[in-house]
Amino acid sequence: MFVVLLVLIVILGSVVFHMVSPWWWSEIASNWVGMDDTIILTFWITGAVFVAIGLFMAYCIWKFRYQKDKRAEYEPENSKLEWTLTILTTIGVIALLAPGLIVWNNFVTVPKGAYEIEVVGQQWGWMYRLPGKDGVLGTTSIKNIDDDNPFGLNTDDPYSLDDVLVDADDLHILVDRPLKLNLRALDVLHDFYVPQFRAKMDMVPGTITYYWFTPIKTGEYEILCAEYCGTGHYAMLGYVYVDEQKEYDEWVNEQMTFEEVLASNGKSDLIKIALNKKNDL
Amino acid sequence: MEESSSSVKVVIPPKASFAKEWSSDQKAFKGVPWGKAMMWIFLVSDTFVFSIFLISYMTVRFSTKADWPNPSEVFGLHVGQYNVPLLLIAIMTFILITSSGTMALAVKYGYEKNRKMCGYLMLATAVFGASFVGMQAFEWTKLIMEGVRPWSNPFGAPQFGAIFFMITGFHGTHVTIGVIFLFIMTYKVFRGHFDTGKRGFFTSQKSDYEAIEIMGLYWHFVDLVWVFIFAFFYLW
Amino acid sequence: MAADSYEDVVKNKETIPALEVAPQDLYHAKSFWTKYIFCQDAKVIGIQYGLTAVAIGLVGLVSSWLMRMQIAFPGLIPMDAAQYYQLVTMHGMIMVVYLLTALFLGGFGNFLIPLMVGARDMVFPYVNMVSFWVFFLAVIILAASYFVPGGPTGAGWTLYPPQAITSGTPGGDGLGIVLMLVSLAVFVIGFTMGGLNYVITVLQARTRGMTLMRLPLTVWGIFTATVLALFAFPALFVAGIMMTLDNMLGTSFFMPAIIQFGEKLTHEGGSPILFQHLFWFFGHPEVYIVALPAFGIVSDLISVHARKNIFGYRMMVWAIVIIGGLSFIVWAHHMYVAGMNPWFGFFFATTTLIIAVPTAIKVYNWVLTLWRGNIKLTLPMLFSIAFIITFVNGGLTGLFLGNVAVDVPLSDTYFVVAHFHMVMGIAPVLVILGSVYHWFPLITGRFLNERLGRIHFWVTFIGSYSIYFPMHYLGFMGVTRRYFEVFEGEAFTYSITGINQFITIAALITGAVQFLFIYNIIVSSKFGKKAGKNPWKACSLEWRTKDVPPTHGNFDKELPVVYRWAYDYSVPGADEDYITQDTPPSAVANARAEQT
Amino acid sequence: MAEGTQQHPLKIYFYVWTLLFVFSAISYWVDWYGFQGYTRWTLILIFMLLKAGFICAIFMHMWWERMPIIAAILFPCFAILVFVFIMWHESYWTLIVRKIYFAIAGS
Ligand code: HEA
Ligand code: HEA
Ligand code: CUA
Ligand SMILES: [Cu+2]
Repeated sequence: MFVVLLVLIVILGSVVFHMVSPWWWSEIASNWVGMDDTIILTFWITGAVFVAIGLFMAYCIWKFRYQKDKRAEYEPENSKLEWTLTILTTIGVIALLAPGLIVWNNFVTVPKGAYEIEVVGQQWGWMYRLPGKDGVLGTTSIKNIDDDNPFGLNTDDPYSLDDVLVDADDLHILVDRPLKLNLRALDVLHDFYVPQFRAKMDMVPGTITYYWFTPIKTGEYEILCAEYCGTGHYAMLGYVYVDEQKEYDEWVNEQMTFEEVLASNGKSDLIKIALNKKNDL
Repeated sequence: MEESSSSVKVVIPPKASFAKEWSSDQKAFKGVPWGKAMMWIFLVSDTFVFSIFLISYMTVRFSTKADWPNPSEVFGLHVGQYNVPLLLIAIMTFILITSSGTMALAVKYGYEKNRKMCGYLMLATAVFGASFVGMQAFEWTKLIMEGVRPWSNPFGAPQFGAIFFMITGFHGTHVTIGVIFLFIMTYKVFRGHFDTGKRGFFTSQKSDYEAIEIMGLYWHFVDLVWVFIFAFFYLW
Repeated sequence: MAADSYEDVVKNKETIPALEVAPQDLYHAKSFWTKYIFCQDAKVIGIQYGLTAVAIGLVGLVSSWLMRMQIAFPGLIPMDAAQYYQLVTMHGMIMVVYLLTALFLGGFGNFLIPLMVGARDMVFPYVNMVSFWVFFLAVIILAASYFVPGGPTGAGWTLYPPQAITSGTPGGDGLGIVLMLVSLAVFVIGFTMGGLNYVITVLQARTRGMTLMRLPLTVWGIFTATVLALFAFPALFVAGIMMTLDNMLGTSFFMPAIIQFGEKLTHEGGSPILFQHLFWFFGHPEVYIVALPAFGIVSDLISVHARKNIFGYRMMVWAIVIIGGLSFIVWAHHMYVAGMNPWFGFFFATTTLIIAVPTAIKVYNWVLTLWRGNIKLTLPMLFSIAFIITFVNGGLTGLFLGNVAVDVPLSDTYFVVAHFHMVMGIAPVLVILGSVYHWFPLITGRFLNERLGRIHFWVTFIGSYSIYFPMHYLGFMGVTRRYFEVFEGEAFTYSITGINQFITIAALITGAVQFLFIYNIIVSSKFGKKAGKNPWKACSLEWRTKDVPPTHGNFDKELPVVYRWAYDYSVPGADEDYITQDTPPSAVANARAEQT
Repeated sequence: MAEGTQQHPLKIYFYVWTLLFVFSAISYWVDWYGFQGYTRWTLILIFMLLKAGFICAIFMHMWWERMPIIAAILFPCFAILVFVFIMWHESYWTLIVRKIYFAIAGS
């Protein structure tokens, strides 16, 4: 009865592997504990089903193995049994789904106090934009992009001048403050993903996507691009630093605003236009 | 390979037995010949093709910020000093409906094995169809002369041209294929193939007036698609 | 007309129902060409489909070896990122579309449907033959893309624009992507011709007494999958056309204004997400297209080799149909993190988890069929058991992904890769392997070698389970898929090198043993043990042909008349432990009458 | 002769034919007259569906077909309706986002 043994080994081996495996998620560094909890819940429910079915099957194979002078039972259906199982499964599904939907609801509704940062993806690196003093990100267009204006900001948008531009792969963010990431792509799909934050969302050219989270631990985290974006996809990496306010401010102060960028390129005429617009408001 | 004893009978269950027909043997669609059932299922599949074209059209049109050109102006014609909106499209619509009518009659006379009437009506359908294709060619030429291209157009959103050429092109292809088969069928009707049951050149199956009905389904479907294109693309 | 004879059919009286279907006039081959090449016999066409699919499938298999080598032992096989992505893409596409879809529907569908429903052939043999050759052309076009400048496309099997048609992707600015799209379009056209045939044959050309509720589940599975395919492939077809236009003519269906490597492309205003919707409107039904035939076939294998009727036949049928129907309204669960309207998450998570219920019923019924059976551990049975385990495992991980909030951390990681290989890469493949062992005696009249078969089974099952089970845990760590090389930076808690090497070695062994299987097939078809008629003592009609292997026209002068379902095993009171479908009630007077 | 043939009086074809002409004329007139907004869309849709319905029912003989085949033909179309509904919302979502974040036309 080698097969029974095999089935048992596979089932129990899976459970053992699960328990001893050193390959497991890194400690969470954001508020999305709900996702981890839902995964654990799902593990319990599905694990129980998996083991139950496996053991039942092993039992059947052993108990009802072929005997020449025996006959199988003739039982085309048993609606009571079938309906019971159906209902149990439905309950299981509801138990999984309900918490999942609640977490998702949190995930898509950004809390009021969140501050915004824009992440820009392009083959194969990252850029970031902070809203600056007015707290609002200026509008953009691909058509504006050139060497002087790598983010494609609209110069006639009064909110754009004070935007802080970070043309580097690394980002600093504040600990314990809800953060909404506006995700933008210049060429193809990308996905801003930090395993420790759990959250991810594709960045789609031609539209803006978003997600939010609250980092709960300071430290340095690796960014991975999680949506296939061409040959350099695997190398589209970067770092997020979760900082206390002080270090964060220092970092922000080192960065250039759009106005400064324009000025350093000798585009003071554009600044003037933008300022006029601002005064009109 | 002939079935020895039994002759073919149509077992038609009482009309009101939807479930019974599904659960009966041999045929789920009682009294529906193979070819016709096949054409119907193909048409449903083709419906998906055209629906998805139209859904894509809806999506790009609704999600682009650029202005969508006003089709009744773009497709308007000058008649004398008047600007008549959508004139050619209207004529094309009427022609296609007319051809659908002649086709329906052809099917009817096919049932009745009226070879002459069936043949003439088929021929009329084919000619109407061909003239539809001709007008479409004219329409394309006119737009191209006005500078409409799949990638751009002078009136607004660049997808306008792309969608126009793609959808009408795909519909036009269907019409063209239909016209070719209409002519073939017309020939076969007049030659009396359907009366003698001559074997088809390719399929080696016996010819039968059933083929006219199947042809009809296809042709009406082409008209049906046009109804939707007319409403969604030209009038919307 | 004879309304009472209809009642007879329903009431299962012994009178032979009237013939509704005209006898089919088959084309008789006159030369070598029409007999073996342009053959109109569904069985030959099925084998042609099968061989072509396996041939191109081997390319997919070897691709997976090369990929795995790169992942575990980078540099051992010289390869750059572009080549890696080309391998991934071709591997995925070949395996899903050209191997599994073609093998299940074109191969098994053609061979089994007419035999199992008691027809002489498909309803339109000529169209059927053309279908194969169009498929063949699609395969040739696909293969041609390996030889064009720039090589085949490396866009990922999902072919997401803008990336798929821009220069940052291998094959994206050359002919690679175009040939891929053309090949898919041709495939769809060819498939439609075949698929219409399968559908109409099942619906309109069954033999007398064969009601839909007496069809073997194999036919139900293939039939439903074909219907899904007829309605799902149009989305792929249209998306393919529009992407070709975007690429060749510069239209902007899927292409917004973008700037790539500092160069502004001329597109404007298109919607990349539209493509994803179209692709998955095809793609999700597609995964069930390869799953449903497996469900059906495995039900038959289990029933035959457990010598017991399939438990809950009617529920099984309804489950197949419901899964098929629902599969059209769950597609966006592949797009939870794709940037679509976030509120869709609620809708699609709910529908996705609902679809687990009918699937669960099927699983229960398989194991309940084993319960109080008389289980023969033949090779097909072994593969079926392995199927149940892998499918349950993969299905349950599907529940993780379907639950939208849980999908957020797991999407685009190796967890997804592990999920779909478990549920698609091995579960249905195991069924294919099992069913080859099962039907080989019908195709060739000989058994496959049992010893080699056992080795093949053990290695395949244990091997593939050890490839994919550990892979889930990489996903939990957040290891992203489609990475040419994973730099072990801050992101991961533990080294992944060891586990990747283990997986690769398992994959090499598992892949290699498939060649043993192919060897077995070749040798046994000539020298295998003679099987005789109906060696498994099965009830369904494919074993009731005049000759084994069945010849052109399938059955004897008269088509068989069916009196019962296909699962009358171990009927109390009967002499044998099986009663074939065409046994009239009077011949087994003592047996308990059929229930369904 | 084929199974399941049907015979219908000539009259009905001419009747439907005329109706189709009338409906087409009215839809055309909707454009000509320059209705806008909801009135326009409702009218267009109503006449489109009427036309489609008559073509299917009479010209394609669906009216006289048996229920199983009608069901088999119409049922799959529900999937299309769901798709339309979803894509309708999706495209508005895209438009709103574009309007908020991209001031210049295009993108
Ligand atoms: C044969 C193919 C197949 C099958 C059958 C399935 C079945 C399922 N799949 Fe899978 N899937 C794929 C092939 C398949 N999938 C592929 C190819 C991809 C990736 C494509 C790509 O991106 O490249 C994918 C990706 C994929 C995703 C997207 C992941 C992502 O990209 O982020 C999701 C998300 O919802 C998902 C869910 C499911 C679910 C819920 C099922 C369900 O149908 C499973 C149902 C089965 C069970 C549930 C097990 C049996 C039930 C029981 C034993 C009862 C107990 C149950 C309860 C207590 C509820 N799949
Ligand atoms: C049915 C589908 C199928 C099958 C069988 C396989 C088989 C295998 N796959 Fe595949 N895989 C995909 C479908 C499949 N895959 C898809 C859709 C993708 C996504 C592509 C993308 O991202 O774009 C993918 C991606 C993918 C990746 C991810 C690459 C990445 O993201 O970077 C990896 C990595 O390990 C992998 C490995 C393997 C291995 C080792 C095998 C095998 O070698 C396993 C061992 C072999 C077997 C279990 C037996 C195989 C049997 C046959 C092929 C049939 C023979 C039949 C007869 C002779 C009758 N695959
Ligand atoms: Cu950027 Cu992947
Ligand atoms: Cu899916």
